[in-house]
Amino acid sequence: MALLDVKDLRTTFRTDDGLVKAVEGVSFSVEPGQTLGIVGESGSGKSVTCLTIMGLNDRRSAVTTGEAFFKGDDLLTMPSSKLRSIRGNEIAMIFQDPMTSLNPVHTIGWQLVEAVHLHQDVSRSQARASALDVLKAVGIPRADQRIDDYPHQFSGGMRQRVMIAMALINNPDLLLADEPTNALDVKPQAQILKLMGTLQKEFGSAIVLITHDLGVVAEIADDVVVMYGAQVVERATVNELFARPSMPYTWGLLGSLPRIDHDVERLAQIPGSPPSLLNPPTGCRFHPRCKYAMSICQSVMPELLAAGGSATHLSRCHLDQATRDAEIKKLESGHFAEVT
Amino acid sequence: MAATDKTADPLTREGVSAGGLPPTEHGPTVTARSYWDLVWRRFRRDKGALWSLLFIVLLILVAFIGAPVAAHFLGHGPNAPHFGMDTFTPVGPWTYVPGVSGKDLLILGGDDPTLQRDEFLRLLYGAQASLEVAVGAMVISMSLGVLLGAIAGYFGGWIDSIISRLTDVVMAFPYLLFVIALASTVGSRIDNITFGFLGNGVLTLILVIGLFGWYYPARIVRAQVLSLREKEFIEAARMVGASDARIIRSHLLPHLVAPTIVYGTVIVAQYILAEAGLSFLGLGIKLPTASWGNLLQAGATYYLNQPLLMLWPGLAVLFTTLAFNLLGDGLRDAFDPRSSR
Amino acid sequence: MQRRLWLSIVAIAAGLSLLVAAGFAGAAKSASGVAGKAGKTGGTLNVNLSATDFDFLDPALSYTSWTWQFTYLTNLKLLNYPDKPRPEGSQLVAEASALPTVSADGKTYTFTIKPGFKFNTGEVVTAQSFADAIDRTLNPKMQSPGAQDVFLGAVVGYADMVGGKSTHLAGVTVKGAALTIKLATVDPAFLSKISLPFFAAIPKGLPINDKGERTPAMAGPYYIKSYEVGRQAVFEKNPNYKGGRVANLDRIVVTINTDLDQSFLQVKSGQSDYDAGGLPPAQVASLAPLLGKQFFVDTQLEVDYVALNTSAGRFFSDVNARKAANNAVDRPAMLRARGAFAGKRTDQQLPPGIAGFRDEKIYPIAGANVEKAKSFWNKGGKITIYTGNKGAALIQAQVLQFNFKQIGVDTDIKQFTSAVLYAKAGTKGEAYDAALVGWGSDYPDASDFLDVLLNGQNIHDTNNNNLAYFNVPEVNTALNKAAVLGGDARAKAYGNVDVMIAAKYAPWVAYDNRNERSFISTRMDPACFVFQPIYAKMDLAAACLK
Amino acid sequence: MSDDLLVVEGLKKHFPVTRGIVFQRQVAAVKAVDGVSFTVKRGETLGVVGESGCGKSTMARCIMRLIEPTAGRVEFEGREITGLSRHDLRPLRREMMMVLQDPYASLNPRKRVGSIVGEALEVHRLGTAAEIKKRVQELLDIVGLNPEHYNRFPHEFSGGQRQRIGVARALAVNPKLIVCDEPVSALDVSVQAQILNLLKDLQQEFGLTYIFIAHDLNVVRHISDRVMVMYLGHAVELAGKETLYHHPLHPYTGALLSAVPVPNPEAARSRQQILLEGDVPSPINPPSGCWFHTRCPRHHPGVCDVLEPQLAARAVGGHEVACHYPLERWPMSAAELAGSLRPDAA
Amino acid sequence: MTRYVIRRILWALVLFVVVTFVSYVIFFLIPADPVKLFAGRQATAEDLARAAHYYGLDQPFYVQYWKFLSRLVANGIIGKHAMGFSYANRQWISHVIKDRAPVTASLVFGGAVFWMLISVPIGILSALRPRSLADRGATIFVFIGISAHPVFLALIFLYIFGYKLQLFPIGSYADFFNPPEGQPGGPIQWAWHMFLPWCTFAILFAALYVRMIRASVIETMSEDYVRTARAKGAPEWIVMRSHILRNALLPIVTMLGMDIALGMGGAVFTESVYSLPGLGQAVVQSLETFDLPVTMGVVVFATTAVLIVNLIVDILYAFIDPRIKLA
Repeated sequence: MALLDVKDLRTTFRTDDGLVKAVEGVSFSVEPGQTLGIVGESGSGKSVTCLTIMGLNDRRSAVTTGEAFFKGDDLLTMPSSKLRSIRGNEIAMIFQDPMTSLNPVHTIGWQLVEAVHLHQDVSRSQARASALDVLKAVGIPRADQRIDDYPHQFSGGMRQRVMIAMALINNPDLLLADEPTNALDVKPQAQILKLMGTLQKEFGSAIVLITHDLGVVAEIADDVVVMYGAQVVERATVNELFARPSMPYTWGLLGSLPRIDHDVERLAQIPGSPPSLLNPPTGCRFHPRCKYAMSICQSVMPELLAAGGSATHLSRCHLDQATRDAEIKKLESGHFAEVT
Repeated sequence: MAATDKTADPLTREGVSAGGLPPTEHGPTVTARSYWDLVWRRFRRDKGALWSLLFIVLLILVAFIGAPVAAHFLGHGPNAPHFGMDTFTPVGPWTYVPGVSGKDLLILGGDDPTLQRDEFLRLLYGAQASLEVAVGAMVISMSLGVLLGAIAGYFGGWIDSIISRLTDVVMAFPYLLFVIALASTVGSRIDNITFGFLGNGVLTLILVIGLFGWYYPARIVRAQVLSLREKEFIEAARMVGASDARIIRSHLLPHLVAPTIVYGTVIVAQYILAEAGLSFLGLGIKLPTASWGNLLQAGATYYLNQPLLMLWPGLAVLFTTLAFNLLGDGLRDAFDPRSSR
Repeated sequence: MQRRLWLSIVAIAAGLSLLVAAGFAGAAKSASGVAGKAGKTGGTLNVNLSATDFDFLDPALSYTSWTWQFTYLTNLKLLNYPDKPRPEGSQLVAEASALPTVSADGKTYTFTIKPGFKFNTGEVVTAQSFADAIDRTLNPKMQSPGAQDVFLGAVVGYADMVGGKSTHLAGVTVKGAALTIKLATVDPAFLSKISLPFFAAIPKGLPINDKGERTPAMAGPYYIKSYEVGRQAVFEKNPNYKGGRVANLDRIVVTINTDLDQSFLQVKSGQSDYDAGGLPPAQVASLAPLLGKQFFVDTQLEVDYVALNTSAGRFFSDVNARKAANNAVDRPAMLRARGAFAGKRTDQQLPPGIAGFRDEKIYPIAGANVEKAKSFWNKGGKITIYTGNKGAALIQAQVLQFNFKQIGVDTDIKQFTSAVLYAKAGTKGEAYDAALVGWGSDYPDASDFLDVLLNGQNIHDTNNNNLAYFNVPEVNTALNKAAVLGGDARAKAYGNVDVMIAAKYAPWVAYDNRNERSFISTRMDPACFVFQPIYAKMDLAAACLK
Repeated sequence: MSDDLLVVEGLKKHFPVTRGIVFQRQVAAVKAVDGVSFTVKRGETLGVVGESGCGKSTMARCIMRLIEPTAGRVEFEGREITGLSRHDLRPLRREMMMVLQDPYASLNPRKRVGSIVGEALEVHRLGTAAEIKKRVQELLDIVGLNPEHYNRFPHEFSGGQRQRIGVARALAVNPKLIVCDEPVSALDVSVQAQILNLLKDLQQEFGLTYIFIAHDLNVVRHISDRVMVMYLGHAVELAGKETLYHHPLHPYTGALLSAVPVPNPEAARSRQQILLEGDVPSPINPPSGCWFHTRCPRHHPGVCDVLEPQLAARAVGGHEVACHYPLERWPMSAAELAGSLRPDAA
Repeated sequence: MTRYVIRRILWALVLFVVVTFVSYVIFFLIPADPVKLFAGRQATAEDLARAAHYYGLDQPFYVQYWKFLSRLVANGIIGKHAMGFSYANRQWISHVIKDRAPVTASLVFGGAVFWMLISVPIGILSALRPRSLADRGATIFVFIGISAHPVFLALIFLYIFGYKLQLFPIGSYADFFNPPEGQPGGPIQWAWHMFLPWCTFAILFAALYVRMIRASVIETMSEDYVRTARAKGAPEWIVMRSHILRNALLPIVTMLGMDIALGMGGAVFTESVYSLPGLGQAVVQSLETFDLPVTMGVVVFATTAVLIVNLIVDILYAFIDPRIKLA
């Protein structure tokens, strides 16, 4: 049984300008101990998906439907007290910006101990001891001294380590990481990713990693979900995705990345800008920017269907298989960039 | 106050959050909605602010046009006494009293047992003095504040140090002492300077309140300019070779318009209260000119036997201040949609 | 606040208005046993003192009318005004001393101190007690207003004393029970002056310093039990007092700095018995039905006037303009601004109670006479009026503005706080044409009105009391002549000058003599109500409960 | 005409740290840029990489004279510009332009696109209003925007479009040098490629010279001809991009390269990283000797913490590096990596 | 920290000297003469000159100011003779302050407690339910509160609750400690007498504070660390208590310090309408009678109090907000 099974998740926000459908029919599942990467540009709905699962959207403006089973219980319908006992305990979350995600007026020790006390009935000193352990585990130097420091006394990378420590302190089964490295420089980013990988092995947690960086996905994910315009447009194992990406948006994403490992004269570029969720395009969400767009694309929304003969590889595109294969071939030959 | 402190630049942030309007890369040419269009659209949504604006416009009309018209129809002026009433209480509302030519109607009664002037007319004319003081002082403190704040914020260094320290001193200063001193020295010399349209003592109050009220706008503008100065578009302007003067004129000042208008409105409200307070202490508008403050003072004398007399000017002050505050609030929201509400 | 300030302005502005009646040196009468009406004795009177505080309870320093109402209870003087209404109440009688003997040249006064007077501490009052009081008041270390030249300036050795060259006034000698005072020049008003509270008996060794004593031992019918500045003072009967003055109440508790309106309501409901701070002007009219029962109206020796600046070059340097003003001003309206029962209209400088006053009906006091005024002045013009910034002064300034407008004269009103008003108007050359002011004398003599306020020879550069800057040789001469006269001749001479000034020169628009309006609770016995005309207040020594 | 468009020598920028009650006095300095020298040739792109806070943006602003350098000289077309007065600098402002990082903050929200792009033309009085309008429309067309949109406000555009406006602004007066300060780091991946392509196209079309600042090594590699690596206000390595990316000499460059995420699962997972200890030291109080020695895996006590290394050519092709013990080979062997802990840390 | 405090104190001293000096100059600009208060109103020129000389009032203002400062320093600012004595009743200013400061302090601090009691719950409630009925009610309260003149409010309160309903005294003060014999006093009387003044004084500030607290809480609620706390599984009340309020009320603390200081100025009106014998009343009366030492005494006291309160707030703030470094 999957650890987390999300089915047809939909989240709509009421705003002054109208309804924003931030997540539309997203489904995926995460197996224990596995890492799922969710990739997409800003505004593609990846963060909202995560917050929806955690029940952290603003209740006044967000409407959610669908199901999100965690160990068989639907997180979306369970009473809030039960959800609270899962949050931070069985499911933990790491946020994008370590600068603002820690409470500036409490010491990190206080915040870690609070996390322990919320879910475990242990003494102060025990809680503090486990806080210290986990700080050491995430590689905070001189953890025994720094535990009484305030967040502003840490650098960005160190703060993100603290965030990870806080997420891991109750030994969660699932870790939702929302762009954990986005606000960091290259070096600390790599360190955090490595740390997450190491800790996953150590603690055995499953990870849902949200990112816009395909490099990060390639680095640590087992499965990948690509989101575009609030929808899942492609879902595959990491190897399948990078070896046989099967729809134009993914091609565009891969092609538009300048890469350290090979030279291209011109990058592939996806014309235009991501769609507005307030007033999304009809048919396929990607069609206004897609150079393969056909007339059907403008009117009919493609289904998320198996692609390339693999049951684990799904994509949302009207393109015929032949065209896809041709494109993938170009990609393999390293000339992918030039063609688009 | 806190809410007013952080008026950042609304549109840059708005652009981030809403992702702008739908992409218009190759759409047909449409007339762009300017900043002021957007402000006006948002402002229109705030009914309270709209009504307040209407109220203020009406008040100005009533004070400066309605008052003389009313005086004309009633046949007596706001300072015309009605002697010969054998009473030691101001007459009540809707009383006919002997006037120069026949009976005069006092719609809200008399203001004082001896003079029995028309409280209604004095209330209308009082609006003139109160608005003149409030608006005049606002103009002075805003201009000083914006100028000093902008200079301090833009140039920084020792100029900033001096202006900031000056601000500290003004803030720590016993304001009332200054008012009393000015009122009794310079005041008597300039009380009667009216430029042909101001009331007696209005100029003194404008100067006194205005010259001591600039520190707050100065602090706000300085903070604003400090943050603007760090904005990349200022750097971009410098990059293309724009001079300081050009940067201040075409990049800084337009951004200060919104906060200036908002604080200006709120400050008008505060200064209406200040006029009332100073006149209440006998330091404000000089007689016979009516102002809400001295009407309140006079009314307070009779609060046991003619309580209505303190109610009228009190309510006038309340409603006007309320209108300016609501307008300011509406404008703040219109300029900066992120602020509360 | 506004009412409180109004009150303090009246107090300070009208100066320290101890108003004085006809009583005057020559008129002192011998009357050994002085007693007021005998009422029920005993009990505690609760008095409020709204909107102000005593200045000092030390006799050497106190110089306000509301404090003198209370120090009248505690002071023992050589001669004193009895606890009686007019006319007896305004005539000096012997108190601690028998009536003095005066030398033929009128320069030496000998007082003989009666035995039996004691301070509340038990200390015996002697001639030295009075000599000490004079020395203490005049000592520069005391900085007392009682040291003003106008009071004891005529006594031998005054200059050395105030100049700090001696600590004892040379003209004062004590021999046994005899106290002799030698004057350098004749001063017919000397007995009034020596009867000022500044020269009341003080105990031996009372410290001399300019801060004064808070609760000095006193030899009058009452003494100061306690005084907490700004809060409360308690006066109790002096157990050692064996003199002839009445002292019905056991105790008088004064609550200080109360609110005028609240205090009024308290007296109405009997929570308090009397407000020595006055009445809210707006409320006085409602007391008319209680007149004679709880509410009493008595004339003060005071004059309110509009000083017309006669300085050369000013608008009112023209006597016709001044006469026009006197005809144009609506005196009833001026008076009405002070509330009901506020005073009596007048057109002359001297108040009716002063010896020598005679009512000549020179100008219309029943209202403005615009036609007559215009017959004096129809050239229009523009004047500047100085007035206070609180209370009645504001209304009156506008009445004046209206009245002057009726004869075609435009008016600028300038309002000042009281200290500034008197300082500015008192500076020679200040650019104003009229000032709304008032005056009550320190001692009951016409000279304390006419010489102080209208003798052109007293004009200085600053701090003038002659706010009309009235300086006419004819008047100055007449005043100087009257000043050295005594008795009826003096009264007559001053009376004549008064009428001459008003009729011929009209330097003021005098418009009223104020009333003291007293409101007492139902606990108090109205039969005991005595208006002491010199102190111009209810006599608390004579007051009694029902 | 010399081949070098821009020569920078010993550029320093120290920001004073002040303290004081009424008036401020300096107590320390943030050594944001501390002696950087390099040249930029006509038509080439010099990439500058480094972590945030390494001084790369400050350096760019010093070159542009947007802030006054503390020391050092900058020569543009053989003419020293560091000492020029504001007046003398004005004509030079037409030759050097900048594309700024944040497309949201760098456009004045109260101004229409036309006046933003045309501001340089206006400032330098290049043409009448009509001519400026025409030029602006032309520029908008060049950067791929609808010329009719000159009348719109920045908030009506998406991030990528705004950055195009920023590019158009920089192009307006036909500059020779464009300094791009992280022009794509705030953009989405798909849009980032658009801007990078645009910049490349423009360079070809107009023969532009770029200084391209970024923290993303992939992007820098894509666009640059030569690359300079900065650390704590110093240039630690400067080389042609192939050389630098294939044979880094400085351990810091090596560490950066080893950390770059690669969108290739196999490569990414097999890659071996050089981990650095601790955080970047404070520029107020930088380490003695080599600025990197506190974190360097090859730190030799007694040398690195004493001697300040100079940026000097170490290999063929003008490959400059400031290191006492440069890397011998790349990628490093597993053994080297295993022993990569500092000798003194063991 | 010490360094910071010293720096602040030094600056406070500079400010102090500047403010008192300017006050002195201004006072001397007023065309009135205090000598008459000593010499008496009938004083001759010689009488006046003697008094002026005795008190040094014939010296130029800068000499007098220098003496004022020296005396202040020599006696210590709280010494009995430090600020001289009143010209009007020759009370030592230290006594005047001692008598009157408790009244103003009762008003200001009591008022501050009052307005916090009103504004914190209302502010939080309306932040929790923006645009709800309660929030709109609070908004109306806020706007009326900041728009009503304290004098007007005070008069209305007095008329309704004091005069018509007779629930509260119409304006007098009762001592908290040691009332004079026979006078009302003690905590209950004190609170009863101060109730209306507190209400009046508090309403203006309460209105502002409701607004600030609401804005601050709303802003804090959208902070990332609040989301972090929720993600940790913290129940709402803990989120509210240790994460939202703890942070949202931080800026309020600095405001509170500044406003208490400001309030001393605003107390003038409240004190005048309710006849409270406080410092505001003293300064207004002293200006009426040209009683310079009282004016200066109050100025000195108020300036000192303001500077001290601000210093304390700044230091306190550094303790409760770890981000602030006092360097």
